[in-house]
This record gives sequence, structure tokens and C-alpha cells, in this order.
Amino acid sequence: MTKTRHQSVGLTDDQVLEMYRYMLLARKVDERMWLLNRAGKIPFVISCQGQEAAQVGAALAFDKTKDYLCPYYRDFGAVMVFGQTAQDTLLSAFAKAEDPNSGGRQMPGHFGGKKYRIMSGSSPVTTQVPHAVGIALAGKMTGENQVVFTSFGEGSSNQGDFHEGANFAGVHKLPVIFFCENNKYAISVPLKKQLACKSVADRAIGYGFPGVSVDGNDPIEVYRVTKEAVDRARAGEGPTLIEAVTYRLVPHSSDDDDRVYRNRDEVDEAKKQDPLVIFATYLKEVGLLTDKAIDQLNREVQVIVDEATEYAEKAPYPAPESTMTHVYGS
Amino acid sequence: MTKTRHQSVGLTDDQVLEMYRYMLLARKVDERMWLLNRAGKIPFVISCQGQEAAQVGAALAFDKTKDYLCPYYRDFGAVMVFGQTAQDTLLSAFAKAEDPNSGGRQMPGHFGGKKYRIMSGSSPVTTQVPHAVGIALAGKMTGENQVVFTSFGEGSSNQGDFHEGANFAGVHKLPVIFFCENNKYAISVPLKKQLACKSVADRAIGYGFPGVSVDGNDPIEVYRVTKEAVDRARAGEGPTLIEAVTYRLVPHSSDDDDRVYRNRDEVDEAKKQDPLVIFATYLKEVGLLTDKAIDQLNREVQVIVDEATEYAEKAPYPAPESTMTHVYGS
Amino acid sequence: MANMSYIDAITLAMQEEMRRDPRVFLLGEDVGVRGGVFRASNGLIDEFGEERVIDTPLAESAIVGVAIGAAAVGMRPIAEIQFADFILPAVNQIVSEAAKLRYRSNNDWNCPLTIRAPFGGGVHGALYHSQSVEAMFTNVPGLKVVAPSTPYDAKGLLKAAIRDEDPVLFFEHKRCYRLIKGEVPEEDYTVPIGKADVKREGTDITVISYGMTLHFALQAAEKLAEEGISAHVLDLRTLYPLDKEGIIEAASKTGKVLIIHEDNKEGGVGGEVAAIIAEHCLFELDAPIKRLCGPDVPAMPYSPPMEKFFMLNPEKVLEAMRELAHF
Amino acid sequence: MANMSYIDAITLAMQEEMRRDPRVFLLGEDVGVRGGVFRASNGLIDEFGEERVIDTPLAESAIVGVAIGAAAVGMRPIAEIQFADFILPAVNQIVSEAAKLRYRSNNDWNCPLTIRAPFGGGVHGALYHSQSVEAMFTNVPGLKVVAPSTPYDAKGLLKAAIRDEDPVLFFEHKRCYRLIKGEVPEEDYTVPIGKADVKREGTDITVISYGMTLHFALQAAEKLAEEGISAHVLDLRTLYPLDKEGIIEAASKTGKVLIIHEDNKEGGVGGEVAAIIAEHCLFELDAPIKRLCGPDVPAMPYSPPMEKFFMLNPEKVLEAMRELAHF
Ligand SMILES: Cc1ncc(C[n+]2csc(CCOP(=O)(O)OP(=O)(O)O)c2C)c(N)n1
Ligand SMILES: Cc1ncc(C[n+]2csc(CCOP(=O)(O)OP(=O)(O)O)c2C)c(N)n1
Ligand SMILES: [Mg+2]
Ligand SMILES: [Mg+2]
Repeated sequence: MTKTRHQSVGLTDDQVLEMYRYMLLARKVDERMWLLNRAGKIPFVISCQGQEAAQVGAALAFDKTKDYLCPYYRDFGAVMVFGQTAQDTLLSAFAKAEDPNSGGRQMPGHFGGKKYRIMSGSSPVTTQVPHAVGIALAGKMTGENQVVFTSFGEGSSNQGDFHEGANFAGVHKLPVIFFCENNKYAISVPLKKQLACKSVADRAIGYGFPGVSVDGNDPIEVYRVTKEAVDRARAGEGPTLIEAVTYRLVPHSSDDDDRVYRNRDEVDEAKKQDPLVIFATYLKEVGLLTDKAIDQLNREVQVIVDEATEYAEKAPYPAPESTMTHVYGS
Repeated sequence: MTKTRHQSVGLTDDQVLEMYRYMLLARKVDERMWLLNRAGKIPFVISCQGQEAAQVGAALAFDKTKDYLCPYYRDFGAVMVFGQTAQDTLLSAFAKAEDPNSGGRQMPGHFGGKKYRIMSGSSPVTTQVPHAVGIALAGKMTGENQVVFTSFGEGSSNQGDFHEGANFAGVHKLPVIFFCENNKYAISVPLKKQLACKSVADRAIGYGFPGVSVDGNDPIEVYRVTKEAVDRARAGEGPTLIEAVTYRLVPHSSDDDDRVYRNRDEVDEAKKQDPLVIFATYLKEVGLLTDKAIDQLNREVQVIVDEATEYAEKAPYPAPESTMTHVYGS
Repeated sequence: MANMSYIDAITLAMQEEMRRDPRVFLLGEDVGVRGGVFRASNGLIDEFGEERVIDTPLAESAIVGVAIGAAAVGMRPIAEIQFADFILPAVNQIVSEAAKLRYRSNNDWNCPLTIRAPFGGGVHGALYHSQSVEAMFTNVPGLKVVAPSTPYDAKGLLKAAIRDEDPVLFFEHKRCYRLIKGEVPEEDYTVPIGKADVKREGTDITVISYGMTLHFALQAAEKLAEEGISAHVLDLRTLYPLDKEGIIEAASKTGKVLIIHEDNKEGGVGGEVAAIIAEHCLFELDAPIKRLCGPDVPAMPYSPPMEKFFMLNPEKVLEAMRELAHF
Repeated sequence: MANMSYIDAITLAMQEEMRRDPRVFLLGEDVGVRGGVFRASNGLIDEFGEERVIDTPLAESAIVGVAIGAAAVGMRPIAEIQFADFILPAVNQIVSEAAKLRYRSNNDWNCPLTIRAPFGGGVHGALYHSQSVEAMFTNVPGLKVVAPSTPYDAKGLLKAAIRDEDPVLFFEHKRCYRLIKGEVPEEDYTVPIGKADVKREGTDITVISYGMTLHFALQAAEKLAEEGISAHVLDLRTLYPLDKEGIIEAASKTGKVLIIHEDNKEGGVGGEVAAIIAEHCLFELDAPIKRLCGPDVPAMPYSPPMEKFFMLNPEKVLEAMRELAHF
């Protein structure tokens, strides 16, 4: 019997279905947040739409009981693989006390949670990259040798912290996967005004470790190259830089109007490559999904998102005076 | 008649003699500063010894009536090509008012001088790299299109400012030559603890422009690759990263003791490649110098250095109260 | 005179200066096609082209460092930092380079650079889109730090900053952008950097502030007037170097001083203002020098009740002013 | 008790903490084989190996950023910044990340990181090896800023910093390194962060200082005693958050306050100290609150007459103290 494409990279049928489910959940939660924003219920949304395959495909290559994630603000797909729930995300969107990322202190997309092995992130881009390297360094010292997954946009790969962090990891051969989600824009600034190299992956050679570029709309391929990188890292062979080529299907955030800087044709064209659509097609082709099953899945996910929304909307805000707490440890 | 090596790269006999003379002058001034330091007459020395060929070879590829130099602290050879005199250097070493770099405000090696088209530099490494890019950007706007020469050590190529500056220049295709003087150490930290790439030049591909590695002990080769880069830059073809492989023959500075971190064999081995020695050998081989001529040149240079020392030692200090001046323009 | 918003005054200042002097150009993230995320550079790329309105790569140290290089050779860059919070990666270039270029070169080089950055909160911006970072720069000789509170001052000070021969950090309170409107003359004018401005004359208490909280003080002063309390309100406008004389004069006038800023209290600009008063007109004081500031926590949280708790507002200001008046 | 230099006390503190706790490690430029450019980590690599005494690449933002990551997962890094002046490229990591990690994660994560940096001048270090950069960080909630002036305090505070659950900036005055010697107990002890210390009891004037200038004040106090003037000398030790009670108590004690620091005056830590006094014990004052500080210029020049002009010294301090006493 010939292997399917996912089997040949070591993914079981169950795993690819799980993959799809995570992608769908991330998408649906994201769509819900836009609705809530447009209805005036939440002040801000930042989106993963278009990048779910890259995020989920990569995250599934890690051992979430052991490895660490230092994500960036679009990584709804990745944090879900590491354990965050739709409810967590909605709690954060509503800035409620129970939000596991920050207790409502940070904007949505500022992930964190020790129990999920997700390092707390901030807004200034790329600061998480050296953190990932430090977590890997600590793992080397303690012998835990966890592999660390850190992600960032292609615009953010121009920050000094990317360079300094990658170089440090290269010198110390640390188990870090630098995952660049190249969605072609940094807010309004197109790729060609951000960098002049052919691929962000080209930067790896300057740090003495491998760089790979992969189609970020194909979660199986993303999984494959990430898994290889993770295996190498776990074997003590050091870091890898991966560029996942994607496209951001929606505006930068709820404060953005992307019509100013990109034409609709371009976006429409990209929508044809929507990873959810093409992955669904694949799963149908290999006989793992049917249209009916997809409908069913959509309904299930919708229920999860509805319940999460309801829960989060009703959940209490943090107390005003709690503003004064946790500046320092006791 | 077969061409000599220097002729085949477009250097006249006079030019290579000038090259040698600059190298020698830089070396002799440097040696003098060490003597003055050891005699307790000046508090600090930082050295170019071992890097003269790289500095002079590269600097001669520029048009000093038009181009700009954003050097780093070892570049005594380069600043001399751009017009600084031995006296300037000694005035700076003695921290005298007449020092053209800073009026005695900065340590030696902190070059500057509008009349020489040398941008004022500071101590924090690599900050000059974005400045060079900005000067080139200005030249593009004004139509002057000067080419900008900026240099830095290999350790300093790990700073974020290198990455951010190089990337900016790559995106805007600016006429900047990024010149890395790889002398194998950043103070005590050896190359392998600084970076894991094979050559610093490998970093260029990540910015979309060419990177070249060259033997920094060979001023003709350094001139050749730099001239090519300058020509390309002047033709609007953008930046180049050049790595000149050299060795620092003396301690990092007068405050350093290099015996702690490198053994004498290594240093002795490197001294065999002393660019002054090998370039003199070459010039003798091609019949441009004799031992006698070298002696004569040494004496001439010695007189210059002696006179410069005498002048600088006698020159007045800045007035104490001048500490309060030039915080802002009037 | 035209009545315009604070942000429009800023746009206009840039436009006029770019028309006036071909050496002026703007660079930053999203300042071109997008016209800035707050639209402060709206339309400029259409008029001046992408050579003079540059969408840079996402790298603040380069934005400032490149601008310094260009300024050094005679250009007059305006570098926009998208949010004041994101100025931090550029601190080395600002403090080690821009601020010290003239001094270290013994006046041979200088750095006529303006860095604009929107600061302050109350816009659901959470920890990293709400900070007041000015105090980090008000100890750096060689820099000038400006924070206008009205459209008139914004335009006049921005023009002065662009024409200044030294680096100026220009902080724009983002809640002022569209909320604060005012008269702005048609003619070319500048407002001098280094001079505080009495925004309201009074005799009972002196309030010293800048940015958005200045407006809270003015609103509160109106109310207090009804209670028969007369407040003297000084707008610092320039935060570094401070207008010592203006501060001493304003403090001496009433002998009761309240300093207000959104930035947290300890180590904020208000401390220096208080210290100047305590050094120069202590015996003219009839009450301890009071400060009303943001709480000493890392930054403003996102969650609405917490943001509200953090922010000053006219009521909190009114209360503090009244209390001081009754001291 | 052993009599040892300030720098030896620092080395010893690191050695003892590294022996005591395997999670403690040191990273920075030249800290390994070279033992640090000031030799503060002399010998540590021999005892603890290059895994725990790490010579990093030349990149301060990475030194701090990597240390933050390691601290977050339970290590206790000590990051050395070679000169305080070179902390500036790491400001974003320090202020946006280390200082805010606990707060932004609602206490889920924290950052037990110590950053050591030699500051101050008078060592022919010129503009960029002499700066006092502390004021940049004394407005940042979430951070603690410490600057000991004696070997006893240096050792005890460094141990406290290493054991602290939050990030501590530890500034070491480089002229104290070998000049200042003192008794240091053999036993393990810590000095609490956040507490100022009365280094000399007195009744006529109160001097508040830290770092090298504290010693100038103590020397001057000796001389003044001969003139019958009794000076009370408070060592701040922790610069952020300040020990308000200690300051108020010391100021109230004599009613005449002189604040001294090497950092330039405007916007320096002394401003906040003065403001605290002016807010809390104004009516106990018998004289304006005076400050004696470095001049408001970008940094200390190299040329000897200028360096001397810039630096405070026992004579300048004596004069200011005497003048205040006679007010
Ligand atoms: C240091 C810093 N500067 C600026 C910003 C504002 N900002 C937020 S996201 C963004 C663009 C990021 O682009 P990219 O890295 O490509 O990621 P993407 O949003 O496209 O996924 C900018 C400029 C920031 N968050 N941090
Ligand atoms: C930002 C910064 N960090 C640290 C230093 C201290 N320092 C001065 S030179 C140097 C090593 C530089 O090494 P490299 O770049 O290889 O240049 P080299 O001295 O070898 O020519 C260091 C760490 C500095 N000047 N600036
Ligand atoms: Mg992007
Ligand atoms: Mg080197």
C-alpha cells in the first residue's frame, strides 16, 4: 500500500485530523474575536488567519510535556497545541481576571502560562528570541535539554534581538527552533521594504546553522521540516532557522485598514491558498474527511467557541486595586 | 612585460609605495604610543598593530575628497589615509586641546573630523554602522552619492546594530562598504565563542548583497576587493560586506594582558605574517624597495613621529571650564 | 487662525517644514503608504514621495542610527517611533550617539534630529502602548525633551524641534491627538524649546503639569474657580532641560504646589521639578510640595477597571487641587 | 572578619553564591578566562567551569535577554555588563522584559536576575567608561537598583540581589573597586535591598549620598567635626525603590539636607530624594534642600583637567557641607 503524504513524514491519520482540528479551532476563535470587536464588545483583535497551518504544523513537532514555547502575538494555533483552550483565549480577549496569559493585564495575543510551558510575551517585537535561547541554555545546564520553539514575523527578523539571539544560540549550539512566519507584510510595509535577501532562511548561514524555507500553507511540510529540526536539536546538533511562507488574510489588527496598502486582488488570490481550505481538500483526497464530517467538525468547534465566549463574557474583571499587585514578589 | 600583482589590480608603483608608507606610519605612531604609555605619559593606548594592511588597503580604495569614513577604534591606518596626521594622533593620545577628533575629550582611537570626512565615533561598539548607512542615505537624497566606509571588529559584528544597519542598507541599496576586521579575538574572547559561521562574510547573503572574505595581511588583495565593492557601490549596485582576516599582534589595549588568554606560540606564529614584513618583502621582490630604502623610510617616519610627539606633549590642555561647553549649539 | 486637532497640527508642522526645507525628511515604520498608524503623516508621501517619507524596516535602533548619520551630514530627519514604548531598542543610539555627538567631537559635528513618539495611555493600549517613557531621557545632557499639550504648542514646538541644531525627543500624548482641539495660526511660527507656559493665571495654588494631565488640571481649575479657589497652571512643555525660572516663578506665585503627571511618581519628571522648587524657593512655600502621578507599577494594564484605576482624570485632579488649596 | 577591597567582596559574594546554589551562573564579556576586565570574576572559571562562567558574544541585549530566559525557568543568572555605559543596548530587555515579566504575567512568571555593571569615573575612562547611568533605571517599577559603597554592603547586597526573586541592577563604582577597603565577616550574611544606612550619626547637617561620593562625604565629615560641625551621613545603598522612611528620618534629624552624587544633577536620583523630603518633611527644614552633583554635560571628558573639573572630590564636598552648616 502506498503511503499518503502525511504518513510518509511520520504523521498518523489521527494526527493530521488533530492538526486540522487545531487549525479550525484557531480560525474560529479568531473569527469570533473580530465579531466581538466589530460589535464593540472587545477593544482589540490581532489575528492568526492565514498562518494556522504554519503554527499548528510546527507546534505539533514539539513535545509539549517537555519543550517550551516563546511565541509571538499571532500564534493562536501554536499556543492551542501547547494546551491553551478557546476559553483561555476568549478570557484574554475580554481582559478578564481568569485569563491565564496575564489576568487581563495584557492585550490579546500576549501569550503566557507556566502550566502550558509558554513563556510570557510582551509587545516589543523579537524580545522573545533571546529568551528562547536562555531557556535552552538553562536546559543544557540542568540537563533537561528541552527544545525551545520561538516564532516571529519577517519584519521582526530585522530587529537586533533576532541577530543577537540567533548568534548566541549558534555559538552555544543550543536546541532552539527559530520560526519565522513570513506573511509578506509588517503592518503596511511589504517584504521588499523589510529585507533584501531571497528568503529569511538565508540568514541562518551567518549563524552557522541550517536555514530552511517551507510553504507555510502546507502543515504537513511545515511539520516535516520542523520535526527534523527538533530531532536535530534534541540530538545536540543545535538550532535551525525555519521560514514559513504564509500570508496574512486579514488586516494587521482591528486598528488597521489594509486596503490602504494592498489591493484586493492580491488578498483574493491569497485566499485561494487559505491553508484551511487546501488542507481540508487534502484530507478529503486521502479519504480522512468528508464534507459532512467537516460540517460536523465545524459545528463542534462552533459550540466550543460559543461556550467559551459566553463563559468569558460573564467572567469577572480583575479588581481595580489589583493594579497595584505583583510589581515585586512578596 | 608581465604586470606585477599590484599593477594587475590597477595600483601604480607610487601607490603601493604610498600604501607601505601609510602602514609604516601607522605602525610607528602606534609603537610610540605604547612607549609613552609605559613611560606613564599617556593613560591609554589602543592599537592597530597587525591590521595596517587591511586598513590602508581598504581606505585607499575610496575617494577621500568625496567619500566618508565611519571607522572603529583601531583604524589608525584608515584615518591616516583620509588625512589625519601623526601629530593629530599624538595630540589625541595626550588629550590636548588641539586634538582634531575631540579636543581631548575622548580616548585615543575615537576618531572624527569633518575636514577629513571622518564621522565622530564613540566607545559603544557598532553604533557607527547605522551612521554610515545614514550618511549614504543622505548622499542618495542630495545626489552627492558618496560611498561610505565603515569598519568594526568581528566581535562587534554580533551587535544588533550591525544587523539592523546592514539590513537597512540592503533594502535601500545604499553605497556602504561594511568592513569587518576579523582579528580573531574580542578582547579575550576567541572567534569560536563569538560566532559560529565560517566567515563573517557569510552574513551578507542575509541582507541581499555580496560578502567577500580576504586575507587582511595582503594590502593589495584588500585593495582589490574593496575597490570592486566601491565601484559597485558608486554604480548604484549597493553595499558589500568585506571580512579582512587579520590578527591583533599586541594586547587589546594598554589595560589588557593577553598572556591570560592566548599563548605565545600563537602570537609568534602570527608575527611571521606581520603585514609590514610581508608587504616589504613583496615590494623588494618587485624591485620597488631595497633594505636601504626601507631604512631611509623608517628614519623619515621616525622623524615625523618624534616631531609629532614633541609637539603634542608641549601643546596645551583644554581649559578645565571648557568642560561646560558644547553641550548644545548656541 | 484655524481650529484644528492636536494631530493635525503635527501633520501640518511636518508638511510646512518639508516644503520649507528640502533637507527635512521623515522615516519610520508605516509612516509612508499607511500615513502612520495614528495617521500623523497622512498624505505626506503623496506630496513628497517615498524618498522623503520612508517606510523603514522594523528596527528602531536603525531608524534612529540611520537618522543620526543623515543628520550629521546636514539633513534634518524626523524619525517616528511608532509608540513611545518602542523607543527602548534605540536608547543606545539616542543617548550614546545623538546626545553626545556635539560634545564628544568638541563641536565639530552635531545632530539636528527630531524623534517623534506617541506616549501615554487611556486608549486600551495595555502595558506596551501606553507608557510615559520621558523620565528615561530627562537626565541626558545633549538631548532636549519636549511634550506639548495643545495644538498651538504642538505645531510651534515641532517646527522649533525640526529647526533645532540638536536632537529633540518630541513626545505626543496619544489621547490628545483627536481629543484636544485649538486655534492654530496660519502663519509660520515657532514656540521656543526650553520655556514653560502659564496656561492659566491664578493666585491660590500652582499646578505644574504637561501632556494630557495638563488638560485635567485646566478643567479642574474651572470647577475650583466656582468654589472661589484660583489655580495657577503651568505647562512645562519642555521636560529637559527644565525651565527653572518659569518653575520657580510659578511656585513662588502661590506658595502651594501640586505637580501632576501620568508617568509613575518615583523618579518621574515631577521629582526634579519639586527639587528645583525645594532648592530655590523653599521659604516661599506654605505647603509641602505635592505630586499626583500614575501609580508605581510597571505600566498600565489592559483590563478596563485596571486601566481606569491607573489613569488620572479630572476628578482625581480636582480632589488633589482642592485638598492642597485647603491645606 | 577579614579586611578586603570592594572588588574582592564582590568576587567573594559570587563565589559563595555559586557554591551555595547550582542555579547561580555568571555570563558576560570576558568574564571567563580573563576573569573580567576589572578581574571581578577572577578565578571563578577555574572553580566552576565554562558552563557556569560564560564568555558571551559581544552583544549586551543578548546577554540580558538570554539571562532573562534562563531566570524565567528557574536559574539565577548574574549578567555582567563590562561598563555601565554599555548597558544601553540592553535597555529594552531590562525595562520591557525583566522589569515587567512578573507584572504582565499576573505573577505567573518572574525574573530572578542580577545585572552587575561598573559605573562612575575618575579613572581616565572618558565619556564612555565613566558614566553614572543609574537615573535611567530609577523610574522603572519592577526593577531594583542597588549601588553599594563599602565592601561589607557590596558583599551583602550582592548576595541579596542574587537571591532576590526579582531583577536587580547592581552598580559597582569602579573607583571603589581597589580604593575602598573594609571589614567583611566570614559568615554568610545579606544586606536588605531597599534600606538606606546611616554611615555616620550627626546633628547639624544631613548628607545623603551613595557610591564614591559617599566616601568624600565621610572624609569631609571628619574634617568638619574638627570645626565643631556634626554631619549625619546617609548612604542610600538602594536607589530604587528608595527607602523613603530612611530618607525622611535622616532629613528630619538635622533639618538641613545636602544630596550628593557623581551623576549630573538635573534628573538625577537626588531630585527624587529632594522631592520626597519636600513632600514629607518640609516643615522640619531649616535650609533649602541642596544638591551637589556632576555638571549637566553629556559625560566626563578624557583630558585630565576636564576630568578633574567634572569629578567631585573631598574638597568640593567639604565646602558644600560647610556652607550648608553655616546657612
Ligand atoms: C519594537 C517594536 N516596534 C514596533 C512595534 C509595532 N508593531 C507591532 S507588529 C508590527 C509589525 C510586525 O511585522 P512582522 O514581524 O512581519 O509580523 P506580522 O505582524 O506580519 O506577523 C509593528 C511594527 C512593536 N510591536 N515593537
Ligand atoms: C557595546 C559595547 N560593549 C562592550 C564594549 C567593551 N569592548 C571594547 S572593545 C571590545 C571587543 C571588541 O572586539 P572586536 O569587535 O572583535 O574588535 P577588536 O577589538 O578585536 O578589533 C569590547 C568588549 C564596548 N566598547 N561596547
Ligand atoms: Mg509579517
Ligand atoms: Mg576582534
